[in-house]
Amino acid sequence: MDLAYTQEHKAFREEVRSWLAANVPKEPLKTFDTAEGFQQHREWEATMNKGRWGMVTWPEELGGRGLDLIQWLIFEEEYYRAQAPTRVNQNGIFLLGPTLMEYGTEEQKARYLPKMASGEEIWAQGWSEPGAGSDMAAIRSKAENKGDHYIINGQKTWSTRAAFADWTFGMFRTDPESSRHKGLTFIFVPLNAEGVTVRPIPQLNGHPGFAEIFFDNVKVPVENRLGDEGAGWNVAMSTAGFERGLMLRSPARFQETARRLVKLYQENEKEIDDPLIKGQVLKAYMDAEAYTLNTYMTASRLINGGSIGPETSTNKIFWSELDQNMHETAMSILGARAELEPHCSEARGVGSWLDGFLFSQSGLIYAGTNEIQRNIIAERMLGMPRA
Amino acid sequence: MDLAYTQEHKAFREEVRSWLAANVPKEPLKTFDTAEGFQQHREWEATMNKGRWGMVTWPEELGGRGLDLIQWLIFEEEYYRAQAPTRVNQNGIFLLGPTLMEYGTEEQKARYLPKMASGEEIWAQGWSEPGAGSDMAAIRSKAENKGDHYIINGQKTWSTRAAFADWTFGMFRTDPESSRHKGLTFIFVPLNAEGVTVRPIPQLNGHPGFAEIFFDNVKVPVENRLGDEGAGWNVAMSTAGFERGLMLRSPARFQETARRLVKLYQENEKEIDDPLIKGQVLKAYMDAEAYTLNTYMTASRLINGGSIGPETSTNKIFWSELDQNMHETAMSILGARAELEPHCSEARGVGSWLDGFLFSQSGLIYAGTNEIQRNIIAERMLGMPRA
Amino acid sequence: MNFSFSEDQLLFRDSVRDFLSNEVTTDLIRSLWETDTGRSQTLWSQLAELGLTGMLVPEEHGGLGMNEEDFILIAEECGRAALPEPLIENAMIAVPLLQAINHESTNPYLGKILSGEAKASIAHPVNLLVSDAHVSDLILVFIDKEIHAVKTADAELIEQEGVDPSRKIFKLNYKAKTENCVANGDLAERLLQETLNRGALAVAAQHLGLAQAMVGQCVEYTSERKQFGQAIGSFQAVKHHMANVAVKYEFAKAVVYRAANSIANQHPDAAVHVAHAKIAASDAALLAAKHGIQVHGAMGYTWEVNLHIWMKRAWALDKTWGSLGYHKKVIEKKVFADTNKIGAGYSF
Amino acid sequence: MNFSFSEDQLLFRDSVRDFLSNEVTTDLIRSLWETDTGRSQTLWSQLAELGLTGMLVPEEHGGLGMNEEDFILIAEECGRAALPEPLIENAMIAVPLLQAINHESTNPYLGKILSGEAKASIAHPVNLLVSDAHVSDLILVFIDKEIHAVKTADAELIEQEGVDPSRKIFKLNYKAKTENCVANGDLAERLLQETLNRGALAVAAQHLGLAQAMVGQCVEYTSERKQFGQAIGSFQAVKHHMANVAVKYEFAKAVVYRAANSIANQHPDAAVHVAHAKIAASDAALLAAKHGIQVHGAMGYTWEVNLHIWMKRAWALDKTWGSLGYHKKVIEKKVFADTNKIGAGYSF
Repeated sequence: MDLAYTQEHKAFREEVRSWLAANVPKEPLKTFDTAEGFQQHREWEATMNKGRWGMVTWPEELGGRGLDLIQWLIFEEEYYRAQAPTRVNQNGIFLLGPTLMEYGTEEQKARYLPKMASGEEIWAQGWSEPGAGSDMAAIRSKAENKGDHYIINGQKTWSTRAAFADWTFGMFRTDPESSRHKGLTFIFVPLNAEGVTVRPIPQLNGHPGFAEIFFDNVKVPVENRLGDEGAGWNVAMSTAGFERGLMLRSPARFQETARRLVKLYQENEKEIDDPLIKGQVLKAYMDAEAYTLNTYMTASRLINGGSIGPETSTNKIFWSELDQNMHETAMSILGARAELEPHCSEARGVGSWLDGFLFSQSGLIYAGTNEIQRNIIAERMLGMPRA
Repeated sequence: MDLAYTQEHKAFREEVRSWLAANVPKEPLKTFDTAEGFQQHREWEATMNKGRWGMVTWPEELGGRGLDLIQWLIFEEEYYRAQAPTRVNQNGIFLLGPTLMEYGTEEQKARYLPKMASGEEIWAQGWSEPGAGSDMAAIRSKAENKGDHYIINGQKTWSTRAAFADWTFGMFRTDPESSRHKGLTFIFVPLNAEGVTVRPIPQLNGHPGFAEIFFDNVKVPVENRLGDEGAGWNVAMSTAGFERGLMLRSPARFQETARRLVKLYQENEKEIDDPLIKGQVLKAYMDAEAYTLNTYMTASRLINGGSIGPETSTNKIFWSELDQNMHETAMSILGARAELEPHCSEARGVGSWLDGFLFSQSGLIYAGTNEIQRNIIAERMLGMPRA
Repeated sequence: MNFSFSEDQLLFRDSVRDFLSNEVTTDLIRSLWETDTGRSQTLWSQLAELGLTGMLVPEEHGGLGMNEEDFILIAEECGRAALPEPLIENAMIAVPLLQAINHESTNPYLGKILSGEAKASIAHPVNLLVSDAHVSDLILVFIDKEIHAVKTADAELIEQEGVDPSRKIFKLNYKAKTENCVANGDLAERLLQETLNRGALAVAAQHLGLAQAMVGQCVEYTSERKQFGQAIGSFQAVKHHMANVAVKYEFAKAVVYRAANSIANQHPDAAVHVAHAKIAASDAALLAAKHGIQVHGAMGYTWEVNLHIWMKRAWALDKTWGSLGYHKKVIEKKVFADTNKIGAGYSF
Repeated sequence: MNFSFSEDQLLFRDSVRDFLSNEVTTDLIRSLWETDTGRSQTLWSQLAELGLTGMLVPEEHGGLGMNEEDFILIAEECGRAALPEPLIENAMIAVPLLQAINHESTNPYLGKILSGEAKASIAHPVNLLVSDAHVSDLILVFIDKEIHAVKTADAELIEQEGVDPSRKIFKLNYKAKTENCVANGDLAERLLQETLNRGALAVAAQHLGLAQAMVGQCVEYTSERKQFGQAIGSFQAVKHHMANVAVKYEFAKAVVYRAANSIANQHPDAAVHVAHAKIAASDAALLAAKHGIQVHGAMGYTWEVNLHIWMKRAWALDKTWGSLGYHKKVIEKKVFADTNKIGAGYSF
């Protein structure tokens, strides 16, 4: 065990820090749940790509820098510390990207990954269907194999970023006789294809953070298939693992939220009349640290050749509850101002806590509800009997 | 709504208070989980009976005073306030008693209730079997109807007070072809009958608070049956409702625990280094008050002709968690002394909190685990679908 | 001692519940979001016609001659219906305040509130903002140990935008003008506390109603929505989330009703009872929102599904009329004052 | 930067785990309850033979030459096994303390502890009581900013009885005698904090082991026990109780291991890391006890079922080596000192 950064790590951190200091937009971008904000975020990704910062862990030939996971963690720490924009392409770079590396052909990797890293093509996930949420195996959208292409019909929903994205990926039933986990195939669909209709779904805050996607005889070439036909479930499970687990939920995000919470507490200390709140702030700090240490331990294990298992489920529960708790605490600290939108005259110091509070509610739901994660922990990690 | 006590109530409270002041033993009795303590508690019940305080809500001819539930609550308040001994016959007076009133013949009422109120006969419940805990309908102990008597074979377990009690009651399968809730009959068995073996089970604190009861061809007259043959489940459900609900868990018990907790906090305030603890003390006070107010509301509804429903399950969850929380808080307040038995030289002011803490762990389990209660609330109170 | 509502009280409550569930539909609530005021004069007139604005006014003055105990059930229904109109603020807070002030300049408003022709708003120092000032005629302002009656037309108001699209909230900029003073001294001091008690209790009652409404919606949704071949409401995890909320609101009920009785009877510990009510009901409503969105899954996170109407109301109201910390301090004072005056036998 | 144990560390841990699970059976633990000392000299000698008492002693002095990072895995195993012997107190606390004191009167004990011939106990002001003094030869007493070495034979000890039948605890009555002083000044002051760090971290590691052991027992029990025709471990409520404990201990692990690394490397924030470890691991162990008894049902409330061995250890240890409040204050000081020195990038 060696818990000190190397000279190389420190130099890398400095490099990231100075590039971000020079390049992160001074004014916060508009939310990417608006057309204008989406375009701003796309441009930011292009800027990142110019500096080769799109996805530092990817091989150089795919637009990355070939760095290891510790360096990725350092990059993320600096990124969040610098309050750089949220990554609009996270469904691509954090979810689909690693799966593509594992299951894609060389042609597919060359075709999709560089444009993913550069933000030229933004991806939306297409996991859920109206009848298939937690129960992903209940998928009914179909893809009919016509030799050199598929004809796709059906509907996806809760598709994050789909309102403005370029592509979606998901599972489609290629064997009409099949049921549950069998006969599913993992396919990429361009959202501008003929027969695709995207209907944005407004979220709690009124913005269309996700959308329904309707497929009406959409034709896509068989080259858009990832992995073998009928093997979609296994391909998807590896992606779902990434979604729940390490890649998407950077510890730095929660550490910075915790740090902002500490500052919020200090700014409002005189008005805080409930000693419970200080305890919650301390707990936020500790839990964010615990999540970070845990992630470094996982990253070290992966670097040493280990693999990722059901701890993606403990991670999911831990960060989502941490995030919710931190935002609840912020609401308590803000008191009467908590309900206000930041532009209001009386909204002194509310920042984006309200929007974060709303968003934190979704953390316990998406990427597999926490109830599903608890089932997974009990059955796969602890070996308890299935129902 | 009228939330003031009447003059009659006030006079009654005074009467109870002065009788208790004159009669409650100055020295605490030994625990009734020892033979000596059991005898002391039996004698206390006899003393109570002399003052006609055994069960004030029962009709005078059955050893009571014919008072209403509000007066019962007042009695209990004074009883706990006076730190009078725990009722050794609670399985009789609070559980079986009300069921006997509802389902018993006149002969049975006359035979059993006065001796129950007087403490002459102490009852142990015989609900569970090794294979039938939360799932009470899985009962396998049998009673064979031989015309004027039953022959009983089988085993009960977790029988509270059985180590030293005189009688037990429970359900036995009288129809050998039956399964689940059908074919069960509610029967009383004297624990000194031939063929009965009682094996005490030591609890967490080492005392035999409950026991296994083995029945080997035990002969009991058919007069020992409560309700109709085969109707045991319905009879038992009414008793189980009483167990979970109003009668057994006097609000006064929790109010006095909360009050002692407040005093404990004050006595130790200078050494308490976690502001969280004060919040827990305040919550204990509030929750004990809430439980009290809720009980007065239920009592008023019953007096006005209402009946008791699934709120016995909300009660059970509320008081058991309250009791556990209060004792956990006491442990936190006592700090390093929390682990000590009261007789130790360094056990300054620990009182009986440790034993209470251990006992509070059982509250979430007995009388139907809180998980079972949550199922009942969801299905019967909220109307959610069964699995 | 009889801790129960009368048949009449319950029947009246039921009739109001029916009225609100028929009239205050989610379609209406959503359509009001698109209007300038967010309020419906039609609905307000109906509420007045039912006598609700004058519930606490004696019959000889044209009211229903009821008291806070009657009104608490109505306030709970306002929560259950997520009513956007300022009924509670007028009937339960402003009307008794105007009655107590009994000042020639403000008395005329009483009758107008009764008839539905006027509304009043309250600016209380425990609150940062004034709600519904844009549709009120009069603002009763607690300032410098006095109460001032300010015509809304003369008041400087800055509109704020909050999380709940039904809530209309304003910052009042007001410098005391002597001519507006309608109460001072002991009376003003007493009313400062009494108004706070009423306001906090009104929040508690609404939280109680909101919590029950959310659970109702969850039960309905999870009974229909199927995953893994069964209704998700049949999963134990979903059931237990709902059961935990039910335990909270069931045990908040008696506390809230009792606080109403204490206000009606001017119980010396009314503020303590109100503080407890606000803490307990808030706990129930916030848990209902948290578990409510959870059992709705992604549906609960949409604008389309109605749950957020109730959730946002619960969140927004929670920070009004005194924080949890403020009310805990009230409890603390009571609890530590004299341990021989609390516990068994001292609840009433 | 490599946050992982080496193969060697894990293999050594595994061999100790095997040894403890073979030797420290619940039969042995229960039979020791019936003995006068509650301790087994045979077992102690075996632990010494394995080199465990001298893990932190350099190889040139006959020890294994390991550090706290190695030992933390062993301390976790002591918790998992609910080991009654004072291995941790000697190997992880007393031995480094004696090495640091390096006094002619105490140095001879070092070799004896290594060989299993002697034991030492610690009287630290953060603790009310001294554990295992009845089988120790020497008590190291922190008193008046000095450290005194008191021969146990000369000490006035009053035995206490606690909830955990395996724990042996004593009140030490000791008035400082100059001739017993073995350290003072800066050294004593530094060792006061270092010893507290070691003691608190040892509790954390044991809590971690205890929590995992309890979950293991629960999984086993609930997989076998049937109700309603199925294993109770297949019910979602039971599963989720266990999953919640697993989340707690999984996220306490890295915190505990990191604190061990900080002690080994004399990290300036070692006390902060230890405080965090104690809080996190305690949280996991107490929840394991609470849910553990719950999923065992009435069985968990008996003396007969082994669960209480672990529960009681968890409860008793929790209040030693500094309360949660004490350790929270350590965190608080760190967190509020400079918000630019916490957060992303500042963990290591």
